[in-house]
Amino acid sequence: MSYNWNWWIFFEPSLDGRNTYLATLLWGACWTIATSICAFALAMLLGSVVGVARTTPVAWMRGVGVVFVEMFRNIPLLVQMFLWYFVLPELLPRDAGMWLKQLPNGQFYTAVVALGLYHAARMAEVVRAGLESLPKGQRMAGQALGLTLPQTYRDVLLPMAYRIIVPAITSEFLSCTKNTSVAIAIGLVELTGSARAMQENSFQIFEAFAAATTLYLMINLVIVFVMRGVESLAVIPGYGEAQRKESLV
Amino acid sequence: MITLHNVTKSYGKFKVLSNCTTSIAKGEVVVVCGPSGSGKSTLIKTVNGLEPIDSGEIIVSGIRVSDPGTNLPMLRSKVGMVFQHFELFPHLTIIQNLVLAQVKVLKRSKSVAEKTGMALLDRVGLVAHAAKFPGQLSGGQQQRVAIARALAMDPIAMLFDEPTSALDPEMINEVLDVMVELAREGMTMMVVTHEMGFARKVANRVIFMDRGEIVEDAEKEDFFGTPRSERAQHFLSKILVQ
Amino acid sequence: MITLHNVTKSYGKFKVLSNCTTSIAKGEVVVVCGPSGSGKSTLIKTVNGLEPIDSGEIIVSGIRVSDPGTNLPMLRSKVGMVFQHFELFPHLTIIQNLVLAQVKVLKRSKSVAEKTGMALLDRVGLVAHAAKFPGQLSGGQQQRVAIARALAMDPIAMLFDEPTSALDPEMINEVLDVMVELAREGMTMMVVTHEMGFARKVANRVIFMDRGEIVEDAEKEDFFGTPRSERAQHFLSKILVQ
Amino acid sequence: QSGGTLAKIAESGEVTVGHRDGAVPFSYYDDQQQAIGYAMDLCAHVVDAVKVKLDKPDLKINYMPVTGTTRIPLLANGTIDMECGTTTNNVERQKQVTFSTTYFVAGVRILSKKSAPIETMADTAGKSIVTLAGTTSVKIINDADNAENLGLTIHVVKDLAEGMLMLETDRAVALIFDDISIAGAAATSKSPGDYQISKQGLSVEPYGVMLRRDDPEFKELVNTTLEQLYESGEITAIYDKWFTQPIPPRDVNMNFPMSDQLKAAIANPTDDPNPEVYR
Amino acid sequence: MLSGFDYQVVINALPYLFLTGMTFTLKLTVLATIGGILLGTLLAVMRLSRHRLLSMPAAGYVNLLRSTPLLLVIFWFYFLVPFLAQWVMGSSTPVRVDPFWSSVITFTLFEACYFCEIVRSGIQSLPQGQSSASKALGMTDAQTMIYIILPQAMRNMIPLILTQTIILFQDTSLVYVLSITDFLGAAAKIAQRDGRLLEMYIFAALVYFIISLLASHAVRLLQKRVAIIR
Ligand SMILES: Nc1ncnc2c1ncn2[C@@H]1O[C@H](COP(=O)(O)OP(=O)(O)OP(=O)(O)O)[C@@H](O)[C@H]1O
Ligand SMILES: Nc1ncnc2c1ncn2[C@@H]1O[C@H](COP(=O)(O)OP(=O)(O)OP(=O)(O)O)[C@@H](O)[C@H]1O
Ligand SMILES: [Mg+2]
Ligand SMILES: [Mg+2]
Repeated sequence: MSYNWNWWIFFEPSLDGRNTYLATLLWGACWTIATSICAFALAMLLGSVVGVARTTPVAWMRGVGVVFVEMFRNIPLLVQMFLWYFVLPELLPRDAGMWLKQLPNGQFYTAVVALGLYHAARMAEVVRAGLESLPKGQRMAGQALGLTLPQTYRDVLLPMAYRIIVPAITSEFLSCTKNTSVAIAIGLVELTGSARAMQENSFQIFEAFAAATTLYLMINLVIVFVMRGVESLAVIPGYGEAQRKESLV
Repeated sequence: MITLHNVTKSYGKFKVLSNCTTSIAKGEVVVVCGPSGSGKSTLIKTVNGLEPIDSGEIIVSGIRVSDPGTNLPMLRSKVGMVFQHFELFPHLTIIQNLVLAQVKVLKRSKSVAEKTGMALLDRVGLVAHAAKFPGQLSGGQQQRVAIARALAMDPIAMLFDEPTSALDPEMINEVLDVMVELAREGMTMMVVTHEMGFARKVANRVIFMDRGEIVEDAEKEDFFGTPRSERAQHFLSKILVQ
Repeated sequence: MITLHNVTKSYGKFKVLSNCTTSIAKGEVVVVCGPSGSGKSTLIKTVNGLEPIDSGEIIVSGIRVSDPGTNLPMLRSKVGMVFQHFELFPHLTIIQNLVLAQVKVLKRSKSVAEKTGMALLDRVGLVAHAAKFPGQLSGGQQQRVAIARALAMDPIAMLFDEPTSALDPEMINEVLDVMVELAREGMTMMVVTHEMGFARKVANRVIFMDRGEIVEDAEKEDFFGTPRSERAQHFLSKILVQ
Repeated sequence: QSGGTLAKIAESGEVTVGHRDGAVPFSYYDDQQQAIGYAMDLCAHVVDAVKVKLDKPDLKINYMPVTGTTRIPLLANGTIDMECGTTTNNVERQKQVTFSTTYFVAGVRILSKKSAPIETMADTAGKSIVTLAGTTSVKIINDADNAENLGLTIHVVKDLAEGMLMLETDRAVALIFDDISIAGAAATSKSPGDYQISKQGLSVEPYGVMLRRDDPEFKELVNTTLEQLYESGEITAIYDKWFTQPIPPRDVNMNFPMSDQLKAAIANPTDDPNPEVYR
Repeated sequence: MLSGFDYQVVINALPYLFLTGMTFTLKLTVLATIGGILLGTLLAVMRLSRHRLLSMPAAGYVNLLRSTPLLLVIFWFYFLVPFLAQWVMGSSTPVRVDPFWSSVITFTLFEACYFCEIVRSGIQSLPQGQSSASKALGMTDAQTMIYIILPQAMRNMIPLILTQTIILFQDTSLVYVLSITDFLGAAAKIAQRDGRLLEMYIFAALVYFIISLLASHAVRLLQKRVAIIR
């Protein structure tokens, strides 16, 4: 009843008859990366807009921001995927629904949208926290110089807020990458999905999962490495040091 | 130049300003003092519309600040403001701090703005630091940059909110010196400060606030000579004891 | 009472204290001043072992602080300390702040500790606030509570690290008053402060530090009269100009 | 034999039956969320035999739902002791697990909408089709795709219900899987009349109870039990109960009389994975 | 298709959805939270320890699990736990572990990593001055930890811990991929039996939404109550 290890399995042809198992895993990793990058780009964009909306003095914009955030972070991601994939096309007019369903790579687009919105809600909170962590005087200083509200956000508040939240962006990006795996529930064959498929067909469970875990670790490392670079670009001479000094005293 | 009439403002039930009335003529220097929480910062911020008011009227150089139709950014560009915590933009170099609003608001060309900026940095003695970031300067230097940044907009009046109270004692004077010079040149100034030495030296009038009211509004000589209200007396005795 | 001999301490390559030697007799009040970052806070914290030292010797009431075998908690309970930012325990009420260490360290009964605590609150004029939390008091009140908390341990000496520099100007005096009274009652005190008024009034000696060194260690009259070092002169001129 | 399933059952006092949750009428849930079906009935006989063999009339029986993905790992790691569902006995799987005597012979076929009928694999060229993860159909489809260059988009889903959902919502034009299962899925769907099953079978799929390898003692017991049912003819009654009469929960009738292939397999019980044996 | 929205399907399914599905989900959430906090605190203390022998393995474990998707972790443990149990109990064969307990173990081991980071930063974020002040009064390191640091750290952490619990509540829905009958699993089973996927998915989304929203609202209220007046 003991488990039969077989590490050579990676070089055997997989079910599709064309690629080895290793190649299918790597393809899966590519889908993971593509989904994650697209979804996170969407999340950054929308999240910034919503995060800014939540800090404006305009009441209705704040309201819209709250609704967006609460909506997308209080429903499990998996359920959101189902809603986008199975429910949305049924709610649309018939032709639009059909078009949506027959879109090639529909799972990919669905996963990008679902993940993008889910993480946009969380990015919005991150951006908001970044903006709120700035001294209140910064906004006033910008406005006191005659900058309009949009100018104040663009030239004064956001450049600082983004710098402050770089670490939080990193961890959101990592979490977004991991969450792409939920898309296997709608049939996207990303990394976890291809490991699962390999396991189903080769029955080498632990080899498949070990390989997937290793690939995830590598993707993580790359992201962390790249974001370190971003972080060092974002450093402002004198700024961090002052902070550090303060925390010592 | 600046007129406040019956200005009132509340946060919920709490009245921060009640019926404040005063006016500042061109070239006048007015010092505002009073205990913590008395509404000094709020009052000074209503002047350029950073704090909206509930009722009353504020007129700055003929413009009614509290009117909904007022172009606030335009007004604000004409009134300089200096904050307790400097509020330089930390991601911009010193010269960029001075250039930003000139370009975005006054639509000056970048080269003109930089020239104006350098001239002002020279005036506050900081040309050498133009390429540094705010975090690399001492507090006193940062506050002088903040004053230069406000001056770069060619303001018709300047507002100061406790410009020296976040500074180490050794740096206070380098900032006060710049302000004294500004006053001597005839700038209209409204200054919230506890530095009574400064008030004695350059103020024309002193306004004393307590619990949101203007309790005292007197010529400098009268204020330091025979303050009328008991509260002002009490405050002065506390602050001048040293 | 307190003796420091050749005390030296570094963070990495940076020398925070170098060869500091001084001593404070029973009942003496010593003021420590000097520019920011000169090592004043570090020096005062070495006295009760909050900052370990690299070399040298510190003896407090016969106990060698830097000995590895020293019972530091016991020593510290005998030396009161007051911090710049008060450091009251925010999750405990005022009276609980005063009671905690009495019960846990001195093993007093709760009722005795409360009695002592209330007596001390009375002394600093805050009995009415005993049941409040620190966050509900003003800065000046909090600092008075912090002094009372230190006194509750019946200390043989008191250390103050810029006790008034985080306070609004109006509150500084209410804290200084308590300290002046304490000095008059004969408490041994080591005070880091920029309040030269306080130094003039009650200090016996003034220590001036710069870059980790004790540059000046003089009787009060000598210090304010004819300071010897240039650095001290420069510092005083800046701080006293107003 | 130490380490065998029977020893494990004896030691723990419980036996765990793995089942599917939507494989009508082999093993699926009734109204009360109890696992029922043809395979479940057969396995109940096996469990009874275990009770007798171990002399443990109060043996505790656990039921555990499995999917195409989880059934083999869960059997291997001891979570379940046998799997009773629609698992095809084939050579690849025999490397990891073993199977009892065949109790059903299915064939992979194509379910499609009558409005867009599909008869052969060639009809699916360039379209989206759906099948079930971890099943033999995946390989059959991939082989056909490669051999005939069909350019298929193949969706692989977790279970039959999701597969039906894909077909129902037009995400896929065809659901390709074992004929009896797709018949069950179509019969229990919202509008059974909308669907059709291809005449042509793509393969032969002998079903058996899936068991751990290298445990001849337990396999022997299972086979003996099944063969007794076959010999006594009891199997006919059980078969009819599920395939030719209305079944819970909604009294649908599968109308699926016993095929000649199955009759042959019952007359000559075999656990051979080779499809040719059943043709 | 929406016109055919069938409320009756949902109403008929309510007992099963809540008595079986939601009970499973809530039990799993509560047990995994408790287990996660206990294990997480232990890991946090290990990570803060000065001994590398303690801090390194804890850090390695936390970082490994935090860079792996929960779904993959679920697959891993679902198949691995019986082998682990065999090893722990010294049994000759892999031990059958009930899917519920298997899920509890999986989520405990996974969430512990996140709770570990919450506890760790909760302790680290307190101002240095507080422990200085405590020590200056003569209190020992242990007394400082017990009377000064932990009470404040705990209050700061409670909202984060509860928020993490809400995330955990939502994450439990992922056991769906194993055909386990949690709330989403129950909804999916009914949906497939009755062919009513739209109704069931929308209803499931609504239930998760309402519970999470109410819970996070409650956390915010609680946060105000336990917050230290500053
Ligand atoms: N956004 C706000 N919401 C509620 N109350 C506020 C707000 N801003 C200010 N206040 C209150 O209004 C009062 C006046 O504040 P203000 O800052 O104008 O006082 P101040 O005289 O400048 O005090 P300080 O000397 O401490 O700067 C204070 O009691 C303050 O607590
Ligand atoms: N933990 C530490 N690590 C490294 N450097 C430190 C640390 N603590 C203090 N320093 C440095 O030691 C020097 C002396 O610090 P200290 O706080 O004693 O100065 P100070 O005279 O009290 O200044 P201030 O008036 O600003 O309170 C400073 O330059 C400070 O940056
Ligand atoms: Mg103010
Ligand atoms: Mg200090």
